[in-house]
Amino acid sequence: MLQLHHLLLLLPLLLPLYGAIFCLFSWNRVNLQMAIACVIQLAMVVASGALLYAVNHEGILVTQLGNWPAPFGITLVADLFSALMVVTASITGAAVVLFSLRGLDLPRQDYGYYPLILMLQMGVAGVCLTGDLFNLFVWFEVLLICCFVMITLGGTKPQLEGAIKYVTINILASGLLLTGIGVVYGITGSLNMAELAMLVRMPSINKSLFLMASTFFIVSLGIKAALFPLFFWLPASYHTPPIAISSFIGGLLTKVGIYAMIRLFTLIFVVEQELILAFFTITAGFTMVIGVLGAAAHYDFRKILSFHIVSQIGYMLMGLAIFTTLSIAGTILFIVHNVFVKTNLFLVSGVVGRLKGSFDLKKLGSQYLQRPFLALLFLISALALAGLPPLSGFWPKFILVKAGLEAEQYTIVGVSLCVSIITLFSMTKIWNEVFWKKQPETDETEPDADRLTKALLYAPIIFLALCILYIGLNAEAAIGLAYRAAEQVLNTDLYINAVLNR
Amino acid sequence: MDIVLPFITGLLFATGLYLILHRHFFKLILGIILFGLATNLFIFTIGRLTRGGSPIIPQGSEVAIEPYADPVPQALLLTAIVIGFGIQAFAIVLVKRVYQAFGTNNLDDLNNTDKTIIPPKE
Amino acid sequence: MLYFILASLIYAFIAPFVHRAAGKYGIAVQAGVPLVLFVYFATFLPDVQKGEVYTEIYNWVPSLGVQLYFYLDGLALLFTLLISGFGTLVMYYASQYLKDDAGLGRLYMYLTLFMVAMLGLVTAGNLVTVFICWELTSITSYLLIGHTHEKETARQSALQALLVTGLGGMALMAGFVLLGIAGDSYTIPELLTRNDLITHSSLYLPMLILILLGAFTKSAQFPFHFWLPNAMAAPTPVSAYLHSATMVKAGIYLLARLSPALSGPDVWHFTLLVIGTTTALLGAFLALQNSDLKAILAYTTVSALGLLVSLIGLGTDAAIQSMVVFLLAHALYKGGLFMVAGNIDHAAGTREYPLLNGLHKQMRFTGIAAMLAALSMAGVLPFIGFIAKELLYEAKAASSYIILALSFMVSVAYVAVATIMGYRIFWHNRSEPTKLKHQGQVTMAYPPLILGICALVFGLMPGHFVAPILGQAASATLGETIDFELSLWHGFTPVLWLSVLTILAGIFLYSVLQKKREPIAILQKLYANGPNKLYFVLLNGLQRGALHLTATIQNGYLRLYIASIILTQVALLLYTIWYNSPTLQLQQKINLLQDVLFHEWLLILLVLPAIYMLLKTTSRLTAIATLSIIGYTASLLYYLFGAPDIAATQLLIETLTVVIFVLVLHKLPRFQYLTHAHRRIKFVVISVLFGATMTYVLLLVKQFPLISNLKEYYGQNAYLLGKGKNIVNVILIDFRAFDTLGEMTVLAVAAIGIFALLRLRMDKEEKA
Amino acid sequence: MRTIILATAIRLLIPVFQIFSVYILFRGHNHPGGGFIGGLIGSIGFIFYVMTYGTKHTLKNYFRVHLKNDKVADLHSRARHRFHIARVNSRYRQRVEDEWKWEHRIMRIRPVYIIATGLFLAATSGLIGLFSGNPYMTAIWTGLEIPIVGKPGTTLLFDAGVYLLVFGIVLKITFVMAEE
Repeated sequence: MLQLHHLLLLLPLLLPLYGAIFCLFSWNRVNLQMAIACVIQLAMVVASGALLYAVNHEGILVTQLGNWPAPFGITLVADLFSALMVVTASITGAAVVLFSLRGLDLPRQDYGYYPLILMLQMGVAGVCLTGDLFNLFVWFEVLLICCFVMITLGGTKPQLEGAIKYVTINILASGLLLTGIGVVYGITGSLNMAELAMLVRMPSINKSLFLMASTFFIVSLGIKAALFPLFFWLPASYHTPPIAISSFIGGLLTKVGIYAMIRLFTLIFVVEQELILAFFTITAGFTMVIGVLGAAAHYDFRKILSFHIVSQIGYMLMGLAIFTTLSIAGTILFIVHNVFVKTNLFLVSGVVGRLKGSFDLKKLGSQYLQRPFLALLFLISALALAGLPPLSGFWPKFILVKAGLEAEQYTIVGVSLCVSIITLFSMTKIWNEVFWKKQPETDETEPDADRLTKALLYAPIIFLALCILYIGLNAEAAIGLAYRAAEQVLNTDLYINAVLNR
Repeated sequence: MDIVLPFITGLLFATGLYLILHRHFFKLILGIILFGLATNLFIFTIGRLTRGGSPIIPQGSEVAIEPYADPVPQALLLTAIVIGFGIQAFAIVLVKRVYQAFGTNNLDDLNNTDKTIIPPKE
Repeated sequence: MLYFILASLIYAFIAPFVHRAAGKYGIAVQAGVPLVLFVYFATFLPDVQKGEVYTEIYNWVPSLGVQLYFYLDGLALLFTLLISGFGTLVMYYASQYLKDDAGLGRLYMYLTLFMVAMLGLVTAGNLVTVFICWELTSITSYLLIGHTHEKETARQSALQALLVTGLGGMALMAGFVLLGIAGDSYTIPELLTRNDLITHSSLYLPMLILILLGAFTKSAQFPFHFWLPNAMAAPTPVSAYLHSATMVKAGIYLLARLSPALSGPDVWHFTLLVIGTTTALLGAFLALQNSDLKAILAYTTVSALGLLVSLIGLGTDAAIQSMVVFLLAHALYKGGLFMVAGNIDHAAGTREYPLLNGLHKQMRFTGIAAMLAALSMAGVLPFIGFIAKELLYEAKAASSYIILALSFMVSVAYVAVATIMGYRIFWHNRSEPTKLKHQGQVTMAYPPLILGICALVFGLMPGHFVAPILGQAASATLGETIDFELSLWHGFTPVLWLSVLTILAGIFLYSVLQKKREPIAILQKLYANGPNKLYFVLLNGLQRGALHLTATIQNGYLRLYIASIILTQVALLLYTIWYNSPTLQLQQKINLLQDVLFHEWLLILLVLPAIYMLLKTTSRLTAIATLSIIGYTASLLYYLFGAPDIAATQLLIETLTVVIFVLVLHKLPRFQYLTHAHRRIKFVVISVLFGATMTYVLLLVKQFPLISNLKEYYGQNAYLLGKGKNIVNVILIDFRAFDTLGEMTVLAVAAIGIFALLRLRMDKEEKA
Repeated sequence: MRTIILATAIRLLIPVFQIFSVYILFRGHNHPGGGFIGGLIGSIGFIFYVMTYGTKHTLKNYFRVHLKNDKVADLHSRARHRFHIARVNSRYRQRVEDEWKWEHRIMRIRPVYIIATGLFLAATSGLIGLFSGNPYMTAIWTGLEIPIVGKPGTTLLFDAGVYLLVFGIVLKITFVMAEE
């Protein structure tokens, strides 16, 4: 009979896939697609929750696809970290799909938005759950092509312009990733991550070649995660598509890159670690600073948020660079928190943009008086982003600072704290300009929105804000989970044994 | 051939990149395609070459008989080629659309969205 | 205690609704909340006065050692009573002051939130919870200063306060973590007993600097004092509550609280003393330079905070005793004076004191309140201010006469300010009394009046009301139990004469000020270029710098992006190769050239001219043709090296690509060289570097034997288990079918994407 | 370009390509070939057709199914009614008696549906293994041996999914691009 853990590992992949298939079958019937997408998203949340529950109680879950023993077939693995990522992704997905029902224009919904977002989720789940290096590449490509299409969906000029840069750079990244996988196979003759992890810890392995192979992954995953000298595509493209789209990819995708980096650089590329980690530390510092300065420089709601994505990636990398259980836990928590917060901020900007018809801070204003509730929701997310207590952003920041100081990495901690002040500054810039300032005179009248529209626009924002508050206030649950996830990530024997069934 | 193919691969990488660095759209596309081709060759070459012996189990045998080429890079390559095709096709169409929308074939004309403009000092 | 605090926290969020629902009588609820808290905390008085400490511990985040640890000793209780007591008065005052303000409901919310944060701060026994409350007060302060948010200055001041205190907050966080590492605990009571461990830790100095940075920014010590006067953009109730009585004292509280753990080394005492005294003098001086009542009060607050810091810095028994008394005295009179200033502003529409005259007839109660507070401030018998000053002088005299002289100067300035506040505005009838916009409201005079009366009563009977609790507070600060007695009258001591002298000198100073109103020009100029200017220069610099940096990095040129990515990759590769890599034995490989067969050479000879053509051609068709030649050659190569499946796929895909090219690109213009020659050379260098590196990597990897279990396993089992003889195909649809599923998804999405890209054109629709 | 010879040749070629592509699909398990190559070959005929005749014509000729529906439902038995309709539709080129009784419906086969079917087949072929208690995509074999096809099993279903998908995608892309 059907075995539950086989199913649990697959549901996050199969649900969106079938959802997308059914959406394709009901092409031209948008309402049906909406219904399918909503149902699937809900099911995803439940399924991924169940997966997290199961992993939390039974340890790492593994299914060998096709019933082929480990290094020969493809393995799906869920440890706490990957399950957490899947849960985060599905919750975000649910919120965004709910928002899209009214937050996205009809023509775009007509041209395959729902199958795309579902397949995107499948890609995310695939990257998080796979235990095979080449399979990782495949799911990254799924993600990528979905992003390409979603960014260009609608084909307006700014979109196309951003897309050209996005597409070119990311194709390059895929090429490098593939090359890197080739090199790894050329050295070891294996693709299974657990087996690679085992091989790399053997004395017979050629460490310097492995170090060389790792650079391909640093660069290609670094591009996907938007690290310092590689992030250019992100600010060029993320603000161009409609909010429903940029909120999802902006909130989630770079974190998937970071996830892959953490996974690979804790599991496989553990040769010459001091060198790699020193490089990460420097990169993390630059990424934070450059990103946040970009945010400080701009006066467009979405551009500020885009640059902040870069900046926050620096924090996540910092946790990896410190490389203690605590710091990895901080990074994991940071990822979860950041996905929610960033998505929510984008959604808020979407509501403002939709109701006021602009994203330029200089043209907006008076929202504090007109929409105090939205202001509160924004404030929760913005302050959480800046890491103010007791919201969700505080804990990971605190953990990272603590881990950094304990590991005596004073410089990077100092940089991160200064960056968080500038983050606060740029968030208050939005607050000052959009909410507090008096609205400059414009001749545009506000488009009216009916009650249902408003409810559907607000509901996901409220939901995510509650998530943020929950993580912040009931921090023990989140931190405990993140800490155990980090322990699992660093205790690679667990992973290897689970996959190779030793 | 083991010695020559790496050089050809390198040459293709270089040519692809060189074309990508140009401003012209069409060269960008050519570059992307060449770059993909180079990546594929890279994978193929790194899996050690075997002349002839394709990874097909001969008639009457139940297991493959040496010498046969390593089927793993081939399978990876097949997947990669197909994925690459999908993405390249999309890129080609994208370039066309960009050309239609902007009426230019110069990439440098496309920096309205992400160029940071410094406002004059007040 | 948790429930009381939580309930008020929750109440804070429904405060605006209560305000809206209850209308006029809502104030009973609004002020009732702090009152209940005040009463609740007052019930602890008997126990705490006996020297007992009330604790209440809940686990919050045990994995980080964070607890909701309520720790109520004398020091904490003193602050809680101040905060909740003041809170009650301020709520009431706000309801009168902002009667017609639309934002009153929200103001209640923020005030209550602030109060809860403040209570949490002073009762917290865990560093992390202290920090959390600390940041909450910063945020609420930001929101409160920006109450009149449509004014540019209010927004700027709010931001300034937030950034300055936020910077301190960040430093404090790092400092707390270091303290936690050095003291091996985040629990304050434990840390207090580990003075030795902490002060001898190698982390002591950085920790101290960071914690002091936090405390000094919050308590507006030089050179971070500038935000406080600017924060007067807030409505007066807020200024009275946050910026004189409570929030700014958070830094003082922190210093006092951690004093037993941190004091000892000279650097602690010296820094506090120097910074505190500097601030005290500077504040006093600046107060006299201003004519805006709220600004004057703000600067004297800065000055008073400086005195408090310097007293903690002295650290003697006497100094700490005088610190706690002065703290209380200051809170009482300064809060009252702020409300008085607010009343005047409300009624007269101005806060410039030279414009105000003889108001006592129109605002009698306010006048009386002002007088009471001013007398306390001036340190006149029998107010508590007098006791505070006596103790201050005693403590300072015991340490050094220079410090005493400086304190004397500060006190003289206070007397002058008190004269202005308590006498000049109300009772000085030089000319016609100022016309008021409306009569002074009696209701608004009650809160300052109550505070003034308190100052009097506490002064008259210090032993009854305040001495026990102040004694406990002082003991907590010192870390040891001390005898503490307060009395109004000490007899005719030198200190008394000094007090009298202070008052006389102050009145003299006042009369000088009345005649000569021009501020001292040079100092004024010097100050104009002080920290406040520096703040704005830094902020603007940050923005300009960020703009220029971003413009350089995010410059919009795709080729530069790509070049930087590729160069990063190449640099990393070269570094790792240089770092510790086996050398490439190319020599031995050259022989392999002989193995290359004739038809293989032919293929190579086909590729090279094709690449050359591709680079040189100006015709699109030629380019497509040459590209497909390269593709077909690759396909042939695949076939020759045992990969018929790939060969077929490559062949078909190449054809399909050509078809797409023809279908899509036939309308594109001619291909021109758009790139300049010198730039092309740069590109050539980068490209060749990259290509060469990749070749090197490839050769290097191929130098070592590849042992692949996979090949063997697939060869053995493809037919037996996978039931197919084409191993590649079996891998694709069975062993690694999941890859293929992903690949299919990619294709499907690409098809949708191409369809949408070509069909959906939102630009057009928008135009139409 | 649109010569009669070419046009006729292409018309003839389409079924040839189709049959050949299916052959490639089946033989893929033991010889070079398989779903992907098969799907590409199968669509090549249509590509040429589209390039010669244009999208509209192609769609009209090959991607419309004419269905006939009996407006007057036979009340005796639903099954019989269905069977009746199916029988009429299976040889729709014949004229049906009492034409007035029949409602003509044109069903368009969109390439999207082909794509979706392909994905569905591929995804579902794995489910069979899953529900028999094994991991997803565990191959299940029928145990038969059919010439050309070899041993049919779920993997063949998977490959057929690939075939359909590739076929649909090439069609989709060609149609859209040719319309430009």
